[in-house]
Amino acid sequence: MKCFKSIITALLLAAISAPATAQTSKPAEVDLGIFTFTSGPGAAYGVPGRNAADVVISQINASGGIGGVPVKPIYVDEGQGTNAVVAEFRKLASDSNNQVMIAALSSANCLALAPVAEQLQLPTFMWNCDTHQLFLKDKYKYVYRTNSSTVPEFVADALYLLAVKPNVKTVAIINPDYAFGRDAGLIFKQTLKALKPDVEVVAELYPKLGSPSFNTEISRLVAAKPDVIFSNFWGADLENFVRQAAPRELFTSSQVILALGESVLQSAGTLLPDGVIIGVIGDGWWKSSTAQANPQTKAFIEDYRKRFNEYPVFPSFKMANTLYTVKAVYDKALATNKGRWPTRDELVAAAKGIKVDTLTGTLALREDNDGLVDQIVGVTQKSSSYPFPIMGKMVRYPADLVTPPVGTDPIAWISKLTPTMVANAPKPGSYK
Amino acid sequence: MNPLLSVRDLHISFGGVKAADGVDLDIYPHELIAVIGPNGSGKTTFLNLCTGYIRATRGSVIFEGRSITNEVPRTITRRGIARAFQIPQLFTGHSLIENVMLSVAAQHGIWQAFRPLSREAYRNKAREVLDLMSLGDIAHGPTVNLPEGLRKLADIAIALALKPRLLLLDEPTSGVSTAEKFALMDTIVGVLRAEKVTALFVEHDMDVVERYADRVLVWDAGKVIAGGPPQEILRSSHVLERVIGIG
Amino acid sequence: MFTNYVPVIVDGLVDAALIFFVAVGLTLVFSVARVLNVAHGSFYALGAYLSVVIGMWLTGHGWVVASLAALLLSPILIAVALGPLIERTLLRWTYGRPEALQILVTFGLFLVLEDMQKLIFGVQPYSQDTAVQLFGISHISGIVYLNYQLLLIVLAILVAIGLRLMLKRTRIGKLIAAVVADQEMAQTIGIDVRRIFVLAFTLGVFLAALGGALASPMIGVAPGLGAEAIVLAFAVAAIGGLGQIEGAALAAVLVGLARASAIYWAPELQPVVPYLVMVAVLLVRPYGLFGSIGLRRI
Amino acid sequence: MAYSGPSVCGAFDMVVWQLLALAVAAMALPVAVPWLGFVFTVAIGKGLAALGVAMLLRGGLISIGHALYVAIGAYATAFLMLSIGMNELFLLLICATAITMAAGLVIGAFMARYRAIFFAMLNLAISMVFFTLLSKLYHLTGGSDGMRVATPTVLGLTLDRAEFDLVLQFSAVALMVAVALLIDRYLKSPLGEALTAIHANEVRLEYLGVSARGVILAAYTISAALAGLGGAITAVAIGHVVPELSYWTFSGQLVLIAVLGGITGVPGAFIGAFFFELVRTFAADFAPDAWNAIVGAALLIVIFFLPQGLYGLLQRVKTRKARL
Repeated sequence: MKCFKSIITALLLAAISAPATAQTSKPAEVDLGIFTFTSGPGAAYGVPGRNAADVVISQINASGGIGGVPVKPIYVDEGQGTNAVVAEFRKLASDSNNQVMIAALSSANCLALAPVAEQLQLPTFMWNCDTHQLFLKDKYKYVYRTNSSTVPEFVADALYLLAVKPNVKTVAIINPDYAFGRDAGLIFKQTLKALKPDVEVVAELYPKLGSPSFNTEISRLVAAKPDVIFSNFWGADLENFVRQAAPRELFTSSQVILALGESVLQSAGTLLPDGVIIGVIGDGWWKSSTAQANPQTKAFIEDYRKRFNEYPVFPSFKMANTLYTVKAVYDKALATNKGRWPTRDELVAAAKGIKVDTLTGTLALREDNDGLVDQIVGVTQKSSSYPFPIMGKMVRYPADLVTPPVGTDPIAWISKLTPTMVANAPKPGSYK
Repeated sequence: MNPLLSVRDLHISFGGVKAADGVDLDIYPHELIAVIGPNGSGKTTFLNLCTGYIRATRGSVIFEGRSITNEVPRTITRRGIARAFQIPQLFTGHSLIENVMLSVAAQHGIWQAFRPLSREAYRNKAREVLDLMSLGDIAHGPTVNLPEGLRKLADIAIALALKPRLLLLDEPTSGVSTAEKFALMDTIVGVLRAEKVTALFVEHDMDVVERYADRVLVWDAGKVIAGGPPQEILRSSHVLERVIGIG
Repeated sequence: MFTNYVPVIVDGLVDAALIFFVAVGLTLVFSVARVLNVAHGSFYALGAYLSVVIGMWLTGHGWVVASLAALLLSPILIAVALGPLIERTLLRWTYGRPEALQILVTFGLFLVLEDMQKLIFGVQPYSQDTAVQLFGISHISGIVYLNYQLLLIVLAILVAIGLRLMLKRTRIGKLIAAVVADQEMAQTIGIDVRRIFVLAFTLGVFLAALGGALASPMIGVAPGLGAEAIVLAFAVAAIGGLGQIEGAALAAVLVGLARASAIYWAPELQPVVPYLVMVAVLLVRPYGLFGSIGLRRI
Repeated sequence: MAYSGPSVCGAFDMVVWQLLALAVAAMALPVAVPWLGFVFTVAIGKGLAALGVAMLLRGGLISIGHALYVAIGAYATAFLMLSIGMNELFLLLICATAITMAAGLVIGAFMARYRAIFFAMLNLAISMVFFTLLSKLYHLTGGSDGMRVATPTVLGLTLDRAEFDLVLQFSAVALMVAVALLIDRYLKSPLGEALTAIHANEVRLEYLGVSARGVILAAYTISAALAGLGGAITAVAIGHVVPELSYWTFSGQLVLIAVLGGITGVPGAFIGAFFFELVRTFAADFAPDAWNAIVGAALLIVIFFLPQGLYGLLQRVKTRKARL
């Protein structure tokens, strides 16, 4: 058996004659594998993500790149399906200039890529992968999430709902049919159960991601006559849902929560009445006072607007903030190395526990590699200065209020929440 | 001597047309029977019924004392009845000898997944049959663009390779030039006699019938209206006018 | 337990109407050319895309009501542009060849058309719901429905009747029927079968595109529309019996109602319902509700 | 395209050489370009499934639902690891294949009643039912996020990933050769030739006393097993299984690969798979939005100009050489 193993190692050395990982001399360019949807229903977020990356990278390169080295993005379309995505990931991993990956919009893809990244010992930053299952069972050294998880995102929505509508009785849920939607359904229900035990869920629908029509589901929801309808639809699904539900008076017959609603304000927001609860699952709201106070952010928004003639949506910020985090990680590693170019291992070491000022607030990477981000929630509000509604009556929930502490089981943590939490949380309108 | 095949009161009709309207007949071992009758009188339908390609609404078919009424073609073939077709039914993807080898293999276990079809034993058996039918020299060629006469022979060769005890031939000489006809029939009948195969063949050409048949059965409107030795049947004015249309 | 059946039936019929347009086109083409066109769904998608684009252009220029015309104009454009072209080049080549080959050729066409859409229209979803707004809403048993949805039901019925009359009454319809019945016979009595094929295929393309166009005001038009539409159309066509127009209509209603009921009472089952119906039907009637197959002459 | 082809297509040993050539390529190239190793492993997985599809095509049966068995094989692997903690590579491959084979036998018993388009559509329907179940039974299958497949041990050894990938790559290559040779023998046996005969003339076959259904059921079960094995390899190679494995477009891809490669000889399926995976990999770099169009066009070109597929092209070159 011993010899069997040594044979394998021999073959291995033969096979991987030029080990990609041992790159320490300063490269000609910093290649960044960036995984995002440029096709399929996910493209509705993937493309704003890629656009943001283009803007940020040109900004970074304009100011001397990373450690004086220009950054070159290599985009991979997640729309090819998980198998192809994994193949592409392995392929990019063998490029010695590519020391860091920015991976996976869809939770299916990041759940698949995380172990691969670990096996290939390739620092990987999950830029828009919310599922709390990412770090639930497995511990990773090389995988970080530069983003909040489903738990804080939807606990925040429940908090906001109970703040504006304390006597809610019946709730209906319509979410996309995969981890993101299912988790959100569970988390939202559990949180309400903990914060207001007498709430009853009258309908739960999980239509397939990317369904072109929700008309029958809409009839079903209206027929159920719930006080509140919660949905974490996103991308094309969200836009379709809004366009199909608005004329059928769903948004006036029930209090609707669109957890990712900000991303349709510019495209379909005019269909929404005032007072629909919307979120950005994070702090990526371009008009927030924090964002507007930061000149770098204003520059980003301006470039973005010039190039794509729309304002950045929150997925754009998730990408932008991730890129600035990666830059910060490189800078930190370079500093500790006194300028010597860092190895992949030195990069993950640098990422551990780093706290970065992002375009829209701060991002901290905890010891469990998960990201800490504040949660902004608000309601739709007609605006005199824009042709589309904006967010009003906002709250910025601090990350540590809504995020389960390191090492706790999220669902268990939720069930321990008490109604007093609502009273102690910041109030709607407390954030501009 | 008891009959090899005996058919009683066989009925079927397609949309009102009675294709078999109480057919009764017996075939005795080593006979060579010709079936004649006007188009649409139910000759081919009778073969389809005997071989289970279609199901009779009434009646019975007994082969070697056991009923094969409304069995499927597969079962009936296994019982020892082979059939050749008016439109030759060949495996166009295979060479001629492979066609016959499949037929040979069909008897000794098609269910072999790892020994090749084209093994010596099968090859020889197939070879024999093809030589008998004097198809030896085109054995390895494709079956697709053979002339009709050879296709007919090939079709019959496949049937014979099953070593049947009763062979049903559907218009063996149709589509074959008058010149070839007798050569074709000589070959077929030669083999039938040599192999001691009882046979029934549907035929339009009265010369062929007169020359080869031991007995003639006359079909009309799904019934056997007359039967007997060729000489007397083909002389009966009644038959002549009903079948051949001479007043 | 939810016990108000009216909305279930309304939603079911709306669904059925949309399915019908695609399925009937598929089944019509099959009945004439004996080809199962995998790319049929792409015509549905193209119809949706084109009508949305034209509609947006018209509304952009202030011709709001005119944008309704886009719903009819775009299917005609697509049918005229693609129907004859594809029939004469790709499809004609597959006639009389093995089904496997026909399916493959049309599958290749499907792949090409899918990406053509991406290249032309991009990957972002389009929406253009002027029609919906124009027709307003009505309340049925306490639920708001778009009059446009109800209009779809009417349109589907009209198209079904129209097709029936066309095939039974008009000369061209009789010719098509003759080809469907027996191609060789039709040829021998001097019918220009090739022309009939072009006509039938173009009509099929038109119906698919019409389905897409009519659906477009109520849906988000995005990549992947065709792939979804075609499998559903397959199921419906198979349930009804390939080549059977009445069959397609009945099957569409069956599937529509089944899917609606699923959403009301067993949401988790909704996506699998059409295929369950199909398997169930084909178990009992191997060639579909109205389908049958003749013995081969030997 | 001649489904039966010249049914003594190339002498047995010629097929052996072709396969060995493929095997060498699949092992040598990755030495130069490491990431190709993974691409080839996945390609062999697809190749096995495509071989199953190609077999059926020889019988004139087109299945646009064979991804079903790839998915069964893949998910079987995932479940075997998760639920009963089976963790030995070769054991996993064997069991997953056996399970898929059983599924193929049961479903095949029903499928064998149908031909032509109805066969195609029923396969489609059943695969779509399975696809929906995989996506819907979220708490069992992880829904559309799929399931994790950990790195199994090899002959009791726990290898680190790089080592495992290499072992898997070599095992896959060995499996490819072994399985292909078995299938080659089968296709040339009475049972295999009867399958081709069904496509040419089923009625005649019945008139030889052979049960066409039986022949088809056998072929269907074998092809399911092949797809299952392919699925299992894909699952351990990628380390993750998703419902898309059973979506109809993937079934279409398998048929496409089979025809691209050519169905007149067993190496065809693998040639097709390697070709397809390489095209896909490069297309993903140079024309990410158009790779479907590229493979689609490639398919049409092959159908129109190389009716025997790439393998047929290979044969033709050979024979031409022979003539000179």
